[in-house]
Amino acid sequence: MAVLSIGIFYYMDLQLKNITHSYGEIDVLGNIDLTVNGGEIVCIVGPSGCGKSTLLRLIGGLERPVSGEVLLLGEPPKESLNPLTYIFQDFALLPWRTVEGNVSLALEDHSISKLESREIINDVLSRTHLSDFRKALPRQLSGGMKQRVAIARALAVRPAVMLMDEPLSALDSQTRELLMDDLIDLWMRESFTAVYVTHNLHEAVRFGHRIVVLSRRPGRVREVVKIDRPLGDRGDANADLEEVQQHLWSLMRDEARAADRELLHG
Amino acid sequence: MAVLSIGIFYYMDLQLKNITHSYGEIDVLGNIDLTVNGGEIVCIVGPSGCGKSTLLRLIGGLERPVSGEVLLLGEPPKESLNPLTYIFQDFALLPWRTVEGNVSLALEDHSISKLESREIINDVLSRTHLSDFRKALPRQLSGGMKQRVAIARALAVRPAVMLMDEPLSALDSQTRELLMDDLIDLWMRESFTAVYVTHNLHEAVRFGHRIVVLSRRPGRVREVVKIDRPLGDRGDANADLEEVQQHLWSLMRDEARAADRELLHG
Amino acid sequence: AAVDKITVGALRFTSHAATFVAYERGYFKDEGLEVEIKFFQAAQPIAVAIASGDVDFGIAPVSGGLINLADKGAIKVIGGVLHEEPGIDGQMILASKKAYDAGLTTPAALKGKSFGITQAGSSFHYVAHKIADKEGFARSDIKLKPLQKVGVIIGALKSGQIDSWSIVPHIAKGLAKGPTVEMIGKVSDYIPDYQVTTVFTSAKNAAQEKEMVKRFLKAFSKGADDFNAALVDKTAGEVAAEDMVKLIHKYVYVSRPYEKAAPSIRNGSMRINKNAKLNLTNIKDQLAWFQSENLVSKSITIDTIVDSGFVETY
Amino acid sequence: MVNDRARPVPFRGGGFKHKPAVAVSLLVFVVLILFWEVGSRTGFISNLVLPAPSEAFTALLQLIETDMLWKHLSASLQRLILGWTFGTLFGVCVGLLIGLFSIVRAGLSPLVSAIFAIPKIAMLPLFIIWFGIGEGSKVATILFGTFFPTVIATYGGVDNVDRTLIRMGQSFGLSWLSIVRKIIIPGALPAILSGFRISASIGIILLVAAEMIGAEFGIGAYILLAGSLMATDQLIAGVSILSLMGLTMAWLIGKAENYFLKWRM
Amino acid sequence: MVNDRARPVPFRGGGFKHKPAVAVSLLVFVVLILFWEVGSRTGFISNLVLPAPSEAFTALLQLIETDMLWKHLSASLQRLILGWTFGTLFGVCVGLLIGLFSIVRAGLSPLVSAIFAIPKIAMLPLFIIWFGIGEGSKVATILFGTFFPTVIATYGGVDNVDRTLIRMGQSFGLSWLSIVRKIIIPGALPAILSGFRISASIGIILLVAAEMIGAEFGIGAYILLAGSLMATDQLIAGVSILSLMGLTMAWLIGKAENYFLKWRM
Ligand SMILES: Nc1ncnc2c1ncn2[C@@H]1O[C@H](COP(=O)(O)OP(=O)(O)OP(=O)(O)O)[C@@H](O)[C@H]1O
Ligand SMILES: Nc1ncnc2c1ncn2[C@@H]1O[C@H](COP(=O)(O)OP(=O)(O)OP(=O)(O)O)[C@@H](O)[C@H]1O
Ligand SMILES: [Mg+2]
Ligand SMILES: [Mg+2]
Repeated sequence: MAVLSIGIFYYMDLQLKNITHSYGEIDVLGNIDLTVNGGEIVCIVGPSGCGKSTLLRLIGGLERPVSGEVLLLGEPPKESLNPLTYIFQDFALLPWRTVEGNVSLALEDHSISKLESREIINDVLSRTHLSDFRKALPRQLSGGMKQRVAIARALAVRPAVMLMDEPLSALDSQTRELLMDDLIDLWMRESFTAVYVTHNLHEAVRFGHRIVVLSRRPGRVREVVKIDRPLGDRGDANADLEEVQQHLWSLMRDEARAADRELLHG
Repeated sequence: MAVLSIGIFYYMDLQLKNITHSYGEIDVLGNIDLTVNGGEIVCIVGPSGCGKSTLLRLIGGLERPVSGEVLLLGEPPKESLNPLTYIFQDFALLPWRTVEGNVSLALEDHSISKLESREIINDVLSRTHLSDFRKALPRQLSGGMKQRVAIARALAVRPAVMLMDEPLSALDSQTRELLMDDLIDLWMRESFTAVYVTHNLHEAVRFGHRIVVLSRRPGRVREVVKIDRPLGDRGDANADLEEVQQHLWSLMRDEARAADRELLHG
Repeated sequence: AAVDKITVGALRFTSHAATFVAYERGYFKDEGLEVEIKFFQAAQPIAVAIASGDVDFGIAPVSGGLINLADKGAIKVIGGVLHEEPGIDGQMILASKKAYDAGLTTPAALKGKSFGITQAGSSFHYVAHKIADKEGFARSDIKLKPLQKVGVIIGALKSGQIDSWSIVPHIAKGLAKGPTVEMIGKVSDYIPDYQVTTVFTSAKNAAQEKEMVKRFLKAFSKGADDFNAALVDKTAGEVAAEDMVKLIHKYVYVSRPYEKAAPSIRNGSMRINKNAKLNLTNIKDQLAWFQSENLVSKSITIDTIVDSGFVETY
Repeated sequence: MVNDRARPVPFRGGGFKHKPAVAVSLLVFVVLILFWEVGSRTGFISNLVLPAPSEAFTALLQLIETDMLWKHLSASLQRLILGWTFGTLFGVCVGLLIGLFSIVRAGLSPLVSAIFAIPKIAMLPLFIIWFGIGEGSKVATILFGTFFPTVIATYGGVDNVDRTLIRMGQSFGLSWLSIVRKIIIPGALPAILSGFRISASIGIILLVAAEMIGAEFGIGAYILLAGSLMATDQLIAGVSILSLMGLTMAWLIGKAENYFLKWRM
Repeated sequence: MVNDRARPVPFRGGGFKHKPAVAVSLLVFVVLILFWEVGSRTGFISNLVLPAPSEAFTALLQLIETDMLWKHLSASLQRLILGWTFGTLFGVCVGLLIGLFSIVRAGLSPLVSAIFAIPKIAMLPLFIIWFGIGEGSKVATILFGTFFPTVIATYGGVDNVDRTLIRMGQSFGLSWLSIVRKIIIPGALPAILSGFRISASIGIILLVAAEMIGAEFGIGAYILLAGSLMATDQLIAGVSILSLMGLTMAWLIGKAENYFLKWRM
């Protein structure tokens, strides 16, 4: 499975088998089958409320699916502190801890030295341009800064699989671009596995090896689009990427039109 | 001032005079001078943490600037229930009220009949595709749905001036497109005044009569870009809009580069 | 004559029986008094309620609080109620089994021992010091343990946490029957003619409603006579005694069935002073003791406390 | 393919949620009482001060047979309900005022701390003078006792309401009263209800203090009398009635929590 | 141009924040005491039960002159500190357990409601058997009295902690203990501190009940004696010492709140 293996099993694969989920009467996800190979980034797009965040929670083991199972293959690399790491859509920062403290929260349960932990924190804060705000409390941060703290915290634990729920949504395009470059650099170095939920198709085509389009609620896999161009080579204007984006766009529009029709007639 | 007046003073103008703001030692905004004409949409873009949300809070009268003043010209239309209305970046929904209840909160202090209020709620919920979720509590909603509730609530009070803080950031591109069309339709009918904070340059050029680019913190007006093409005529690919977007993009990138350099050397 | 409405404060103890009898048998009515009985859980609040005008008459031991209220011109003692007298079982001195086995077999051995009292200034305190005085050791040689409530003292005595105590006979006998408490003496050996409780009223009543007070005392004494005859002297016969117990059971031990309550009522019957006679000599001694212990002001005289114009004193 | 090394993602969520387990509650009570009964019968628990539950139960039955239970209970419940209702009502009002106005907070909150610490029992003589020896002083004792904890719980709750929600209300031009009614009170409700749990128990405790003054009937009076007669079986019977009252109040408040705080999940 | 019709945007924010105003607090106390003194002197307030503050003050001075104040105060403070510390400590622990485990909640929370409602005073005889008439029973009285409200405040606080933060902690693989220590306890802290305010006052109140049993020294014993002697000046002097203790505790807890809850703004 692990495609990019450098001799040994290193990356972790994820296998979703026929996953169905519902909250009470509301069916949220229906029969999702999906494999995320080690070292691969799978983007998930779909209309608001279709179950993307729910799917991510199921993958991360934060909730149990009503039926089906999520399997994990391969061993996590030893230096990874938290193999399956989450970036939450609503940041989930502790209001009583500073920026620094929120990042260090993720490190404190691991046996790493004070010094090393300080180094990690310095590193991730500077990568997210938060070094000046290490002592600030969440209530003193702007929306984008909160999101960057959440990203910094996730980076700090050197995840083997990243589960990212719209991690760049609150950021201005420039910061987003920078952080996206940063994530791509990181991937080039460490080829982590990732499931990346986004509603930004540009992000999806920049970042995904495969893009999964979910239908509206209950979310089912409508189409999986594979992009062969390597991540490092997806600079500015690329005709093929443009084309994929247009294709995704039309898929989404159809979905939304169907929803609209349903609303009108149903 | 009121450009689009149909005989009488109808729209409200906003005038920001030399506004400076700081939190404790942190200077957030410096010498902002800005006029928002009645019926005009001004978009504000700028790097994360540069003070956009703060500026909006000052305009909405939720905070007082350290120096300078925000003036309001003209009378609000009578049918407007809350002339200056806010859409918050973090949604600010009451967790103990249903979707319906959160919208009705904005209406309850006004002397409108039960029936009328029900009609308004039905209308805004269907415009934001939330009709099925009227009885749901915030904790049962997805991120995008929460944002739509916040939009529905703002629409319900028929604002004369809308202060929107990244109102579409948590939405998938398709829903965003739909709601943007909806807002443009609304503007075509009612020509409200708006200050629209966004980090999506595409949104900015679709939606803004003028686009204010703020420098990084402390935020100052770096440039104001005027777009003459009427809102109704900004369909898909337009070379001039594309060009403006590129220009904005380069402005933002310069700003970010400067910030990066500063970080490296300072 | 117009009917006087008065309120009498009472505790649900056999020692308040005279009030109940006078009420039940219409003696108050005969005197033109329409009585309402208010029940309290302790004697102290009755005194306060008399001071505040909520209650007209009450029965209580002479305590520091009573003396101070009298000193403030609020209340007056007008007669005697319970009284120690030779030949009748009076208050007894008890020791815990533990202390008894360790040699506390007579009150003379109380030196250095602990003694339970409800509060400083209570009758128990007075008794303890009187024992010390008579046995010839310093008052401070008895270690007093203020425990507020009779129930608590009993618990402490039974479990051997205090060495000794003195209490009315029916409780004392009940305790001494058990394996954990021993009787070691009688209070009457140390305080002959001890005036245990008194009847009192507001200073205003004593000064301005003399007639009404006299009528109250008359009815009260009649009730006391019936009580003494039925249960103390037992001269009225078994039927009358039984009736009396039934009458009292309406007010005392109400939550227990009659069969269980009757022995307790009978055992608890102590003589109530005929005609509410008052042992002024002993009251004076008590006042002197309070003053010697700095519990009340030295300037208080017996006249401040007692209005001796209503009953026979000696 | 190393499918044999596939394992399900470890489940990390869940927990920190409550499932009711009435059986366990009952079991605990039954076991405790059984243990106590057996202890008493075997003499392991000295009968000196703590009688066997069966004896207390007999006393309770006696109370029922003599029809006294209802008299005592109704007298006490009346005092409790009056005192607690007004105590918590005023408490919530004053707590809100302290939570909302800096000037009231400065003036009243130290006063509340100062007066709260005054023992009701020490003040009984005063209560007699102020409220007489009738129902007034009894209700007042409970009222005062429940007022202060409610004040503190309420303003603690108000302080903890999310300020961004208040700003939202202001941005929609809600009146001050609306903000208080629709944002602050619901936001402080968890703390207020938690305060009610405390004040309900305190109110029940204070029945005893309240009924020290001129109470003919009432569970507190019954307990006091039993105490002064050293009738421990009756004492325990009375105390267990208070316990049952405490349980009932807690159960009612639990219901209220389920109803008012269902948004919390 | 209708510049004359320009008006500043109405300020709608602000409010619902607290500025300390020590002057007001002092003023309230001074005015109250003055009013009381004048009332007493003019006879408007009956001297029978409520003496003038100046008389109480004289009694207080006497207490200081005779060096008794320190004896009483140190005895009481020792009991209070011991009882309150352990009572709140155990209370927080049990409250956390109830808040964290469904099974413990089912078993203990009804028990807490049942036992909380039992008046300490009624249980004094039992306490004597269990803890003797020395310091043990006094400390135990305060310990029990402060334990229960702390339990309730604590589990109320735990119930109110934002569940998304807990899920976050779980997603980072934090150990159960870490989640409790770093997420649940800080999240419940506002409620716990508010509970401390209540339990501190209750602890002080219970000094009187505690010192009913064989206490030679102590503010409670002093008050009890004054009460039984109807020495109202001493009674008020004693009560005002308790008030001062209440104020001091409230002030200390206020400091703790400022320190621990500064993240709240
Ligand atoms: N209450 C506060 N106390 C202290 N500093 C604050 C406070 N609120 C905001 N700031 C600071 O003010 C600056 C601007 O914040 P603001 O929320 O206005 O940014 P923004 O432009 O909206 O950013 P974003 O696009 O990320 O939402 C930030 O640096 C932030 O740290
Ligand atoms: N705790 C819950 N109880 C009930 N329904 C829920 C709960 N959580 C989510 N839902 C429902 O599940 C559906 C999917 O939610 P989810 O958050 O996964 O959407 P999403 O795809 O992430 O949307 P968005 O892009 O808007 O974030 C929604 O319709 C929502 O109402
Ligand atoms: Mg989502
Ligand atoms: Mg912002």
